[in-house]
Amino acid sequence: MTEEFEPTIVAFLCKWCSSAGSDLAGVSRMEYPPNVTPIQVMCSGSVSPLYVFSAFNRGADGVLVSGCHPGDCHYIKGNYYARRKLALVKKLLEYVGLEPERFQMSWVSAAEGQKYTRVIKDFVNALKPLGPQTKLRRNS
Amino acid sequence: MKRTGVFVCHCGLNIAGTVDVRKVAEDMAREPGVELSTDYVYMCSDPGQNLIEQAIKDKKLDSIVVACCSPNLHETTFRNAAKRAGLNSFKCEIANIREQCSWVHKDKAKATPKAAKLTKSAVRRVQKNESLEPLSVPVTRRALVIGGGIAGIQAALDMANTGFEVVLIERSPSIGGHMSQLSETFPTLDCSQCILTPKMVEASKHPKIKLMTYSEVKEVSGYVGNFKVKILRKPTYVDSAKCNLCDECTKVCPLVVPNEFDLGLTGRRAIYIPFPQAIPASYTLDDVNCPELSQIIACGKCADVCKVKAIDYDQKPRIIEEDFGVIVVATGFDLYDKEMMAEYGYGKYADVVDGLQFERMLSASGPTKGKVLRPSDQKEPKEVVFIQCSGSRDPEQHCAYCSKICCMYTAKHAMLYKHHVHDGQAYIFYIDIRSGGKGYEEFVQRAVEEDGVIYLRGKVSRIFEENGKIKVWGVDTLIGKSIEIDADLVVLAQAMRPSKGADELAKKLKLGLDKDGFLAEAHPKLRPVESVTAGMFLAGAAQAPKDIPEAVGQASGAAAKAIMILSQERLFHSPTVAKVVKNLCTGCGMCVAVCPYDAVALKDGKVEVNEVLCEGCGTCSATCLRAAIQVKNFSQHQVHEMIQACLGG
Amino acid sequence: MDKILAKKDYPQWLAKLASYRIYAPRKKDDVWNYELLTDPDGDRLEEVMTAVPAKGIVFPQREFFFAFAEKDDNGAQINELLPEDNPVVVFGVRPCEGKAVTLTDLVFGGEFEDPYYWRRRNATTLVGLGCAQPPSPNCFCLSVDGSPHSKEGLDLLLTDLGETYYAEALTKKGKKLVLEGIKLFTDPKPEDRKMVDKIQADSRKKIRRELSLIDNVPAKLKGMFDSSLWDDESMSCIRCGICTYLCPTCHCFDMNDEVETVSPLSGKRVRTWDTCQFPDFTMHSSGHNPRPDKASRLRQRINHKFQYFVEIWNKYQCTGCGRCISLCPVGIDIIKVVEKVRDHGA
Amino acid sequence: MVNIEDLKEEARRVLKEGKVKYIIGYERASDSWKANPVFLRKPEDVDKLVWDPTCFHNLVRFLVDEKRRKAREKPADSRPVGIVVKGCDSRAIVILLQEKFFERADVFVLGVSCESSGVVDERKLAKKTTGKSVRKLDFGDKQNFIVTTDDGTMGIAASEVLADRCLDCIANVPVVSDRLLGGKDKRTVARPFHAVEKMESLSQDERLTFWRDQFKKCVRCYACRSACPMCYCEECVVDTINFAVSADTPAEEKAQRIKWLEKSPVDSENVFYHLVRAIHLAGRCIDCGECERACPVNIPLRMLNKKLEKEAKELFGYDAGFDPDQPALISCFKDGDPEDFIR
Repeated sequence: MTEEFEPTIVAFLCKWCSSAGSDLAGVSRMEYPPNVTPIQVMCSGSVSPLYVFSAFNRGADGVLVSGCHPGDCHYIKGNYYARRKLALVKKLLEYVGLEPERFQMSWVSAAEGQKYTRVIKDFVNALKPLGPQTKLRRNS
Repeated sequence: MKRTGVFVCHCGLNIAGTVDVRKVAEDMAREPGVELSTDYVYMCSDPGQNLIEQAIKDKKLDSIVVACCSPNLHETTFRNAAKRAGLNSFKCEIANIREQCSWVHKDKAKATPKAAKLTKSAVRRVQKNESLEPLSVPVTRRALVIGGGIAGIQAALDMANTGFEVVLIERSPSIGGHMSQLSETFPTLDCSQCILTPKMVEASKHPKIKLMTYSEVKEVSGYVGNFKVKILRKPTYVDSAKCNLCDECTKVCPLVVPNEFDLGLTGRRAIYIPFPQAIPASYTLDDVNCPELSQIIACGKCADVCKVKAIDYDQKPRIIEEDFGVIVVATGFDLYDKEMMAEYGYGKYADVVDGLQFERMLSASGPTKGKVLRPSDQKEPKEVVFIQCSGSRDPEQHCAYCSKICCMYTAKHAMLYKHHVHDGQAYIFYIDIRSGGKGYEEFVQRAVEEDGVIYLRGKVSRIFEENGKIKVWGVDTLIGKSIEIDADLVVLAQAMRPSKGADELAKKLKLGLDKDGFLAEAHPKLRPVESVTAGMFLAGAAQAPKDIPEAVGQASGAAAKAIMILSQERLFHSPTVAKVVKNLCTGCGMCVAVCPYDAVALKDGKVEVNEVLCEGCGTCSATCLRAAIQVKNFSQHQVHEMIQACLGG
Repeated sequence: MDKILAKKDYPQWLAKLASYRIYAPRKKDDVWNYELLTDPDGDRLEEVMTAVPAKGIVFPQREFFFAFAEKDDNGAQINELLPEDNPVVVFGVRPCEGKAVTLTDLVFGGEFEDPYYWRRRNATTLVGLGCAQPPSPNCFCLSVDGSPHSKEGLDLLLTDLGETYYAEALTKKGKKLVLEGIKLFTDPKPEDRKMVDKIQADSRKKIRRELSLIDNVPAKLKGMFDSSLWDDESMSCIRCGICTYLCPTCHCFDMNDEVETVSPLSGKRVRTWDTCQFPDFTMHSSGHNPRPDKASRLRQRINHKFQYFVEIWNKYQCTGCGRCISLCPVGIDIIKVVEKVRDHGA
Repeated sequence: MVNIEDLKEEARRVLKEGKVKYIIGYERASDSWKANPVFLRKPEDVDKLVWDPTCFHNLVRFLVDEKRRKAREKPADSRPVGIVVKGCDSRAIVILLQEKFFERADVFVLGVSCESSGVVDERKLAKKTTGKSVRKLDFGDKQNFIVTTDDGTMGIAASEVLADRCLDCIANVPVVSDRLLGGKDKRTVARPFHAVEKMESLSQDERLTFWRDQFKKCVRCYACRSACPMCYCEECVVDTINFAVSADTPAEEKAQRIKWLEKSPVDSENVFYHLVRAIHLAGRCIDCGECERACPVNIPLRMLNKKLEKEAKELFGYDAGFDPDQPALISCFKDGDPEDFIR
């Protein structure tokens, strides 16, 4: 039987909630697939649309941006700005024909190791049937 | 060429168990600019740190990456190690290959490449890090405490007793807060005022504490260690220096309005002292109600009768500006609005009262001089129904949260009621009894056993008046039958809300609010008394419902945290702050708009960063259309490289 | 070798050219461009001016030079990536574009031969289609030593005689192409030739735009480097690359390493078109920019075409196709600019 | 319809009075039926001014150059620059004011109302006049243009040759001006986003194929960017070939330049460029359509910008280019912003 497709995912995790949440998942030894390589950012508000486009351009099969729940932002409102910017990014990507599943956003708090695990599992499962992302990737 | 060192930690088997650490180290050795790459069983151990320090010296490394546990744990450890070896501490980055890799994966074949990517990404980042020195700012060694309740008083005293100047501001005419309204306090039943007033006096007489009652915060600017606060001092129209408290003025004042202190159970004049033990003990003429000041009629009676000419209708509000290093916010609580509890006839029937009103009815200094007499006809109620969770734990209709203290004070109410009315009967409708706390459970038991309080588990379905009685219909879910009580008095354990106006204050202070409007702490577990804004601390019920000992404890905690700052000559602030690329900036001001700390401002056509205000969140850099503002050591260039690394490129 | 081809047989001729990659003008979203032909069936030639000139086929906007890869032993591996040289034929080439190719030949040939360019160039057969009607209202080939039926640079010239094409094979490549489908061709009758001559004569009259008496321009330009004329003429320029990217004679290029992976290092050295109209064109790493503003960039464009090129090759680097005029978003008109130079100080 | 003489008179007056540095307007291009931008410095130049359906350029673009030129001027002439703007163009001025690119006092705005008409789409007109070569195009009555070709003049239904942007226009009357010429009746458009909605109704694969084919055509001449008044960055973040370095740019700053994408006009890089361009215009594009008009290979760029305009409106109730005091789309938020896409 053929090797199952393993998507490569870049995840931008805010330091205070989502990255801490993923640490908690680790401390609690919750298992999830290794397809995601996280980049810790200070705040989801600091994730520029360019990061998302660039990740896809460099061959990511999926991109995740995760921050604090509304109201919980360590920087008071960064996640609200992220929500706005990235809503536009998502709409735009889908508009030009990228599968909606490929770009995801989530709120994961420092206490939600469980949720982080679920987010990753679901993301990986959603991407597997899609196969490699070729629409925005460089064909080097 | 860069000279980066990579140190991969086994963490015993915690990492090495699922990650081939040697392989990771070997891969990193091939990375451009990596001078040395090695692994060790416990990097955080002394030998481990020594290994790093030695390598930095021997190999003349200009940056290092430690691939180990979460940066939250050992980043400081390794940055200090780097520093000891003569490297700038910001030339050290952590790759989290434990919490984010080895602990969450099982398949070594897959976990190892991921660990390699994580480390590679850190290498790319650190190679573009600048050497930075912490920013240092002088500290104004004075504290502002907002709110003169028990929490505010306690925090003020603790800081003052440590030797720091404190300004304690309170928006009402007297300090004391809600605690001054209480009769006795659970579980010890000692008289509230008897334990509070000594503290009020101490605060008012304290050489280091400047009391500002009848005052409000108008505007706050600056940053930790250096806040500038504009304070509005409302006019009392009474010169307390001249006033001899003869009380003639209240006798002649023609106007009676509900007395806030007694929650409207009694009246007061337009010129008044809130309560006998009020501090400062001076009169306040409330300009909203005073006919003279509100210019309804020329009255002037109080001025005429005042022999010492203490009344001064021409007093004007004053705004003063003061400098502080820290701010403690203790704005307390209010009870859930009457209007909201219409279903319990609250506000409709005189004999449906809330907990605080009942406290006043029990209080020796209260409207009924300590006798329990119901408001409608001043008769002694024989059947009293207490309803817990009135507005609490009801996400659909009211507040989702538990107000925490109601179980206890309701038990106290019932108990005290019995002590006043021996032949009376107290019923308590409850959902659960939450009596966690020293001596609390025993206290509740005592109410049941010694005072025959009847606890009914269930909610009240209907309350209405019928020939002089308050009919209470409910269900006892334990025995599963409906219950009707002809009560003389109903006491609602109203939910606790953040005090009115706390939200505007939060805006002025740039504090976060939680979903219920209470002030948000920096971390729910690890930083419960710090706010999200550096240099501002939280005390008392402003942060969440809590009882007196908790409030006092938190106040002392906040004070201690504040003292940590006040006790220093200078403060150090992380230098990983935003920085402007001048010749790309067009001065559109979009970053200015998004900065939560007002750290960026426009100056002749370009933006400038106030580094001490900046917390380095980077939202500005993602908002800027031209990458003209970047966070030091987290530039878009670095992220760009990290993205590539994470994708194996 | 002159021949006649019935228009209806044109598709069959294409069909015979299986060994070639065939390009011809195609219309997409109201824009004509040379496209690779997949299905010649029922195909017909259009007398049109494409947006992107045929130069892109011999001098692509992006081409590889070599691939580089870091080896485990820290050595590097370099593979030259020469373009394929399987034969290519381009149909419907405007005579002015044929002429343009003779100019790029000069640049990429001579003392240093550009192997990448010549591999494609030698493999390419250009089949021109004479202009009975000027394909653009801004055609002015006559003014720059060209003509609507110029044979320069073409391997084969077709002239539309209504039902048939009059085919003149001008080079070996051209002959070869005819021979591939020789059965489809007949020999021309004398009147065919006459008709061709008439069409060609008439077509010259139909050209509307003219840039006359410019012999003095190269000399004039020498003295006008600092003239304020450049400021005035460039006021409305928006600094896009249309006039140069889409010019059949512009040939400036840029070289970049397209890095695919940083470690181990791998990627390709690529050549892409570049244009003097972009702010960074020949900018120095010091930050010094020899052409800091759009005035100096317009000057560069005109000087290159009407002074420098003339000085070196004694030809104008302009074939009068009019693309830069028609496609300029703000209507900057090279004819007007050069006339102003011509009349400057007169 | 705007009476050109009124426009000329106004222009002549302000030039005479020396009120303005110069005036940016439209003139008839010699040897072409189209209008070109013109820069009028002397009162007598004013006779060149024209106003017809070929005045499609958004002249606000030139205020960007003006700012750069002004920076080099010494002594700087601080007088305002006069400029002729259509409704759509005027919204560009609003955006530049919102972004503090210049002050209101730096421009003297001569607003011209398109009333119920607008500017022509050359390609549409070409189809209507095949074989004939157009000499001149004028506004006729409300519904018609008058086109003059070699073989005489004829009326032509405006609706058939109007640029799409004009058919979707929501600002036929300038929203900011010092002098406003022409009718002030605002036009309403039933479905300004019909084209986008049509695109949205396609399947994801159809959309992909559509845009891939479009971006394939891109030659990266950057005409779309160059024609856009909002694309005034000293250095475009996606344009790795354009370093806004000066002699005093520090080395580490040069080193911070990121090569987000390659210069090569290949699919992945072209789509990257157009995505970033679109996202950077979110809440800023005012649909003057110049990007699309300038494109030599006819990529329907409006369809990208319009999509984000639609989302801004539907998701955040945001309209660009009407209020210079409102915050930029992405530098503000509402607590209730939609987050149904967030897990």
